[in-house]
Amino acid sequence: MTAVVLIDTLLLLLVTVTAVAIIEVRNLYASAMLTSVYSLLMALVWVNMHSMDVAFTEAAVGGGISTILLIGTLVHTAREEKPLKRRVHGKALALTALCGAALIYGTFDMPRFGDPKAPIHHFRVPEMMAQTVGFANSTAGKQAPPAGFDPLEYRSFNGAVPSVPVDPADTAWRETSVLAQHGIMLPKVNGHALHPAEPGHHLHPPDDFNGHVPNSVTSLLAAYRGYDTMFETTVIFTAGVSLILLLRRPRREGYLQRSAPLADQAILRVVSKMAIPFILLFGLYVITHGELGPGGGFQGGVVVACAFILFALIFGRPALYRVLPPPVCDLLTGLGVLMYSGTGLACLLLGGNFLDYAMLDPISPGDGEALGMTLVEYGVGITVSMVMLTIFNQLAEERSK
Amino acid sequence: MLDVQAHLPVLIVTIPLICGVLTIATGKGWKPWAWATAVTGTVFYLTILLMQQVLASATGVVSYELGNWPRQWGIEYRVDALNAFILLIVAGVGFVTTIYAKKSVEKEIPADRHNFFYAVWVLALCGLLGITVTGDAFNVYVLLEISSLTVYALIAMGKDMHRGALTASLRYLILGSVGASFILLGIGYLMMITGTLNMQDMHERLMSVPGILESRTVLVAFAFLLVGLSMKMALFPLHMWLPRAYTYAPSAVSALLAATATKVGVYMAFRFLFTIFGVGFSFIAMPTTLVLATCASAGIIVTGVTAIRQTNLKRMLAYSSVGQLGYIVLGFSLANVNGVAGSVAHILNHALMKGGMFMALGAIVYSQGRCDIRSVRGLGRKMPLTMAAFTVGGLGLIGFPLTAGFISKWYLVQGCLERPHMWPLAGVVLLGSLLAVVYTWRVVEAAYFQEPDDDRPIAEAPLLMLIPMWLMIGASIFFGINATFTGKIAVTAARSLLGVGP
Amino acid sequence: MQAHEIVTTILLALGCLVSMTGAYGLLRMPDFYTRLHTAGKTDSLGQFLIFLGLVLVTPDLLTQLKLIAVAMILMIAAPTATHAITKAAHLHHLRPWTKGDPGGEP
Amino acid sequence: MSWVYLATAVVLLVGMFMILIRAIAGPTVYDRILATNALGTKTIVFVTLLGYISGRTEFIDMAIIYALVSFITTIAILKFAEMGRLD
Amino acid sequence: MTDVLGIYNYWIYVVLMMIGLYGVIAKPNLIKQAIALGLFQTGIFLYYISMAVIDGGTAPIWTTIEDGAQKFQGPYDNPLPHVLILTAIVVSVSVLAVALALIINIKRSYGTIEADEIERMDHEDRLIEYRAGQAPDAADDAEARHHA
Repeated sequence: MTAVVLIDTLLLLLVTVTAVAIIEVRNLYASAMLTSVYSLLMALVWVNMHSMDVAFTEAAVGGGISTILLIGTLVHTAREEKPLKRRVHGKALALTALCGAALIYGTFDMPRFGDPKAPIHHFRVPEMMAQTVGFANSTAGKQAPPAGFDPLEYRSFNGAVPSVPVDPADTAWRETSVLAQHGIMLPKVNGHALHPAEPGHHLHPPDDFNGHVPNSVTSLLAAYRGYDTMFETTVIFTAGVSLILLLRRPRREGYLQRSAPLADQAILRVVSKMAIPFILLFGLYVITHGELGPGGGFQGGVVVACAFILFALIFGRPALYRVLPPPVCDLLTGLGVLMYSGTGLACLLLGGNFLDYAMLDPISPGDGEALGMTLVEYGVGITVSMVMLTIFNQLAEERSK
Repeated sequence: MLDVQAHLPVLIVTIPLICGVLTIATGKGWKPWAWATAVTGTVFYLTILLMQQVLASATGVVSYELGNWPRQWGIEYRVDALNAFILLIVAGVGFVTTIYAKKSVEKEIPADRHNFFYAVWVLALCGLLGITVTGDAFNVYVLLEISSLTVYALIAMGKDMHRGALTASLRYLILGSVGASFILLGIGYLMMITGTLNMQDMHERLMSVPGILESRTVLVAFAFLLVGLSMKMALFPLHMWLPRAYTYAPSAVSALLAATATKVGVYMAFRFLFTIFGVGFSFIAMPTTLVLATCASAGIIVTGVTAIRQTNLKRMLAYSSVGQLGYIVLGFSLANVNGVAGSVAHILNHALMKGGMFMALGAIVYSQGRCDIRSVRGLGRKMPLTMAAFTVGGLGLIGFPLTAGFISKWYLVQGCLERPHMWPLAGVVLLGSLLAVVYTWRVVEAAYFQEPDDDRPIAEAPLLMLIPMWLMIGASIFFGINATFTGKIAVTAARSLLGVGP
Repeated sequence: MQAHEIVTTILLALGCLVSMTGAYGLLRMPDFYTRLHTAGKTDSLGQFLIFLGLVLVTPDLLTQLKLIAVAMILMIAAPTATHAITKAAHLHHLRPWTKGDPGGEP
Repeated sequence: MSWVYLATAVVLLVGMFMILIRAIAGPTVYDRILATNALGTKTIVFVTLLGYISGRTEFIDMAIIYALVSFITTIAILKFAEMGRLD
Repeated sequence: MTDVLGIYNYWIYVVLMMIGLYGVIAKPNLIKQAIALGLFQTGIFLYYISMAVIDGGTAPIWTTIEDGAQKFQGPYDNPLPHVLILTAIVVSVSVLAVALALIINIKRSYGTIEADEIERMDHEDRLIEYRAGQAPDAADDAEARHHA
C-alpha cells in the first residue's frame, strides 16, 4: 500500500463524513461552513492525487468564493432549514440507491486505480504531455514523427527531454505569411514549416515549445484545449452577467448604500492593510507563474478578487466603489473574454487557425506560443477576478427586508 | 486578408461570442437590439455559406482543427449535412427571433438592462451553435453549460411578469445541471475506456479495440448519457422542467427556446447514439428502440391530453412541444432511413411552426398582457394576421397537407411501417395529430367563433412582430409545398448517420 | 539518518503532539471560550514547529523562504482570526461556562 | 525520511477528524467558525507535508493560497455573524 | 485487498455523488439543494481525477535541475483529466452563483425558500390563472375537473 492510497483512503472517509453532515445539518449556516471544510478536504484529496492545479482552484473557489457566496445568500434568505416531517425520504433513497448501483456496476470493468496500462495513460495523451503533437502525426501539412520517436518513452522522461531535429531548409512558411505579403521580410530562422498546400497548417515548433511550458496542465489548458478554456471564461462571464441581470437594482437605490465597515477594529484593519498588497501581488504571481508551476489565470484571478473582497469587508463597499466603480468593473469582465478571443482572432488574421498561437510571432513560433498563452492567462485572470467581485458586490448590495 | 470560407465553422461560434460580450457596451435604447440583430444576421449568413460548402464538398464533411492541433489531440470542428442543417435552423430562427424580440423585450424587461439581456441572448445562441458544430465530446459539455446558464438567466427574466419564472428557472437549473452532470459522467466513462475525447476517434476505438463494447463501463456510460440527454431534450418522463419554463419565460425567449434549445438536445442525442456508439451498439445490441419509442409514444399521448386541458396558451404550446419532441425521438428510435429522415425534417418543421406560434402568443401578450383562452376570444377579427399565423402554425402541428408538418409525419409513418411489429407506432402518430386537432381547434373556435368579453379596441400587433412571425409561418408553408430541400438534406443526414450508402 | 533529520523528526513529533492536544481540547472542552483557549494557541505553535522542522531539511533557499512566509502569514492571520471570533462571541453575549453550570457540555 | 512525514500526516489527519466532529456538532456558530479555522491551519500544514511526501516542493504555493483565502473567509463569516451583512 | 483498493476511489465517488443526489431530491430547502448539487458535481470531479492517477506517479509539472535533466524520473500523472476538471469546477461555481441569485429572487417574491411551500403557492397561482383564463360559463365545470 503506497502513501498515496493510505492518505487517500483516510481523507475520503473524512470527506464522506463531511458530505453526510452537510446534507443532514439543519442549520444552513453550519452547512455553508461545512461546505468550506469539504472543499478544503477535497483540495487535499486533489493534492494527494497530484492534481495541483485542481487543488489550487478548489482551495480558491471552494474555500473562498463559494463560501462567501453562500454566506452572502444566507444574509438575505434564512439561517435555518424548516424542520422536516420525515427524516428519511424513501423515494429519493430508492432512486439514489438504484443510480449508485448502476454506477458501481460500471466500475467493475474499469482499469484499476493507478493502473499504468489504462488506455488514457498511453493513448493520445503522452504526445500531448511531451508537447510533441505538432509533429507526432503525419497528416497533410504536418511532418512525420522523427525516426525512433516513442511516445511512451516521453511518458516517463528518463533523463533530459529529447530534442528533435528539424529540417533547417524548410522555411516555406515565410513566403505565405501575411507580413511577407506586405513586403515585410523576416530574418531567416530554422524549422517551423508552413505547408504551402494548406494555408494555416504549419508545424507546432517542438524545440521552442518544449520546455517553455513545464506545467503540462497549463499547456493542455491554454494550447491544446485552449478553446475549451475560452468557453470556460465565457461561462464565468455569463454567470456575472446573469447575476447583474437578476440582482442589480437601479443605481439610486443600491449604488452607494451606507455600509458597515470593520475598519474601527484596529487589529483587523492593520492586518488587512498589510495583507491586501501582498495578496494582490501573490495573485499576479499565480497568474504569471501558471506556465511554470501550479496556478494560472483562473486561480490567480480568484486570489485577486479575494483581495478586493477583503478590502470591501474591512473598509466597506463604498470605499471599494471609489477604487473600482461598478461600470468599470462591468467593462473589465468583458475585457478578459475579449482578450482571450481577440488573441484567437489575431492568430486567424495572421494566417493561422483560430487560437494558433505560433502565428503571433512568426520569427520564433515558440515565443509566439508563450506570448499567446500569457495573453490568454491574463484574459482569464481579468474576467475571473472581475466577475467574482461583481458577484460579491451584487450579493452584498442586495438588502434584506 | 481573412479567408472567411476557410474559417467558417469557427467564425460561426466566435462571432457571436465576441459580439455577445461587446453587447454590454452598446448602451441603452434600441442599440443593443440593433447590434444583436446585426450579429445574428451575420451568423445566419455564415451558416448559409457553410451549408453550401458542406453540400459542395466531396466527402460531405468540413473539418476544422482549432489552434491547428491535430484532431486527435486538440479540438475539432466537424460539420456534415446534419450539423449544417441544425446550424442553419438555430442561426435562422435565432436571427428571426432577435428581430421579433425588440417589441416584446421593451414591454417585458426593465429598460436599464437591455444591453445585458441581449448579451446573454447572443451568448445563448453562441452556446447552441457551438454544441452543434463541435466534434469533441468535452467541448459539447462546456458549450452545453454556456447555453444552459444563459437560458436559466433568460427564463428568469420573466420574473417581472410573473414570479413563477423564478421557480421555473431554478427547477430547470437543478434538473439541467443533474442532466449535464450525467452527460459529463458518461463522457468520463467513455474517455477512461477509450483514452480520447474526439468523437470520431472514440467511435473508432470503440469499434476497433476488442472487448470494449461488451464492457460494463460502456454500458453504464450509454445508460447515463441517454438519461442525461433525455433530461436536456425533455423527453417525456423527464420533461417536467419544460412546461413551466416555456410558460413563464419572456415571450421572445419562449419562441427562441421552443425553436432551438431542445432541438440541439436532440442533435446531441444523434451525435452520441449514432456517431460515437454507432447504430449497431445503440439500436441493435441495446433495447434503445423499445425504451425511446415507448417514452416518445407515451409522451405524445399524455402531453396531448394535458395540452387540451390548459387555459394558458403558452402552457398549452409548451406541452405540445414535449409531444412534438416525442415525434422527433420516435423517428430516430426506429433507426431506419425514413424514421431518422422524418426526425431530422421534423426538427426544422417544428422549429418553424412552434417558433411562429410562440411569436403569435407573444404578440397577444404584447397587446393584452396575457394569453389565455379567454383573452383570445374574438381576436380573429381584431388581430387577424396574428391569429391567422397561429392557426396556420396549428395546422402544421396537426400535420395538415401542404404544411411542413405533413412532410415529416409522412416520413415518420413510413418509418414505422417499415419496421416489423412497429405499426402501432404509426397509430400513435395519427392519434397525436388528432389530439393536436382538438387543442388547436379550441383556440381557433375561441378566436373566430366566440364573442369578446368587452368591446375595447385591440390593435393588431406591430409590424416588427408580424414580419418575423410570418417569416417563420411562411417558411413552414414553403417547406411544406417545396419539400425537395428538406427531404434531400434529411435523407442525406439519415444515411450518413446510419452508415448506409447514399 | 543525519543529525538535522533527527532534529526535524523531533520537531515534527513535537508539532504533532501540540496539534493533537489542541484538537483534543477542541473536541472535549466544555464551552466555546475554553475550546478557543486550547485551539487558538496550539494552532499557531503546532504549525510553527512543523514548518521549522521542514525548513531544516529543505535544500533550496526559495522553498525555505516560502515555508517561512507561510508560517509568518499563519502567525499573523490565525491570531487575528481568533481575536475576531472571540470579540464577535463576546459582543453577542456568549456567556462563559462556569463550574456547576448545567448549560455546558462535557 | 519519508515515513516521518507520512506518520506526521496521519496523526494530523486524526486531529482533523476530531476538529471535524466539533465543526459538525457545534453547538454555537462560534464553535463552528473556530473549528473551520483550525481545520484550515491543519490543512495548510498537511498540504506542505504532502509536498514533502511526494518530493514536490511546489505544493507550498498552495499552502500560501490556503492561508490567505481561509483568512478572508473567516473574516467574511465573522462579519456575517456579527453584523448580519457582508459589506 | 488490492482489488478493492483498486476501485475504492470509484466507489467513494459514487457514494459522494449519491449523497448529493439524495440531497437534491429529498431536501425541500433550496439552498440545501444548491449545496447538494455542488456535492453531486464534486463526486464526478473525484472520478475524473482518480482516472488520472498512475502508480508511483508525480504531479505533471516538469522540474529541471541545473544541468537541464529531469528531476523526477518516475512517470507523470495524466494531466488531461485535470484540465477537464478545472473547466468543470469553474462551470459548477458559475451554476452555484446563478442558483443562489435565483434563490435570493425567490425569497424576495415568495417570502420563503422551502420548495414545498413554494410549490403550494405556485399551485395557487396556477389555479387563479386557470380560472381567469377560462370562459365564464365553463369556469365551474373546469374547476370541478381540476379538483377531480
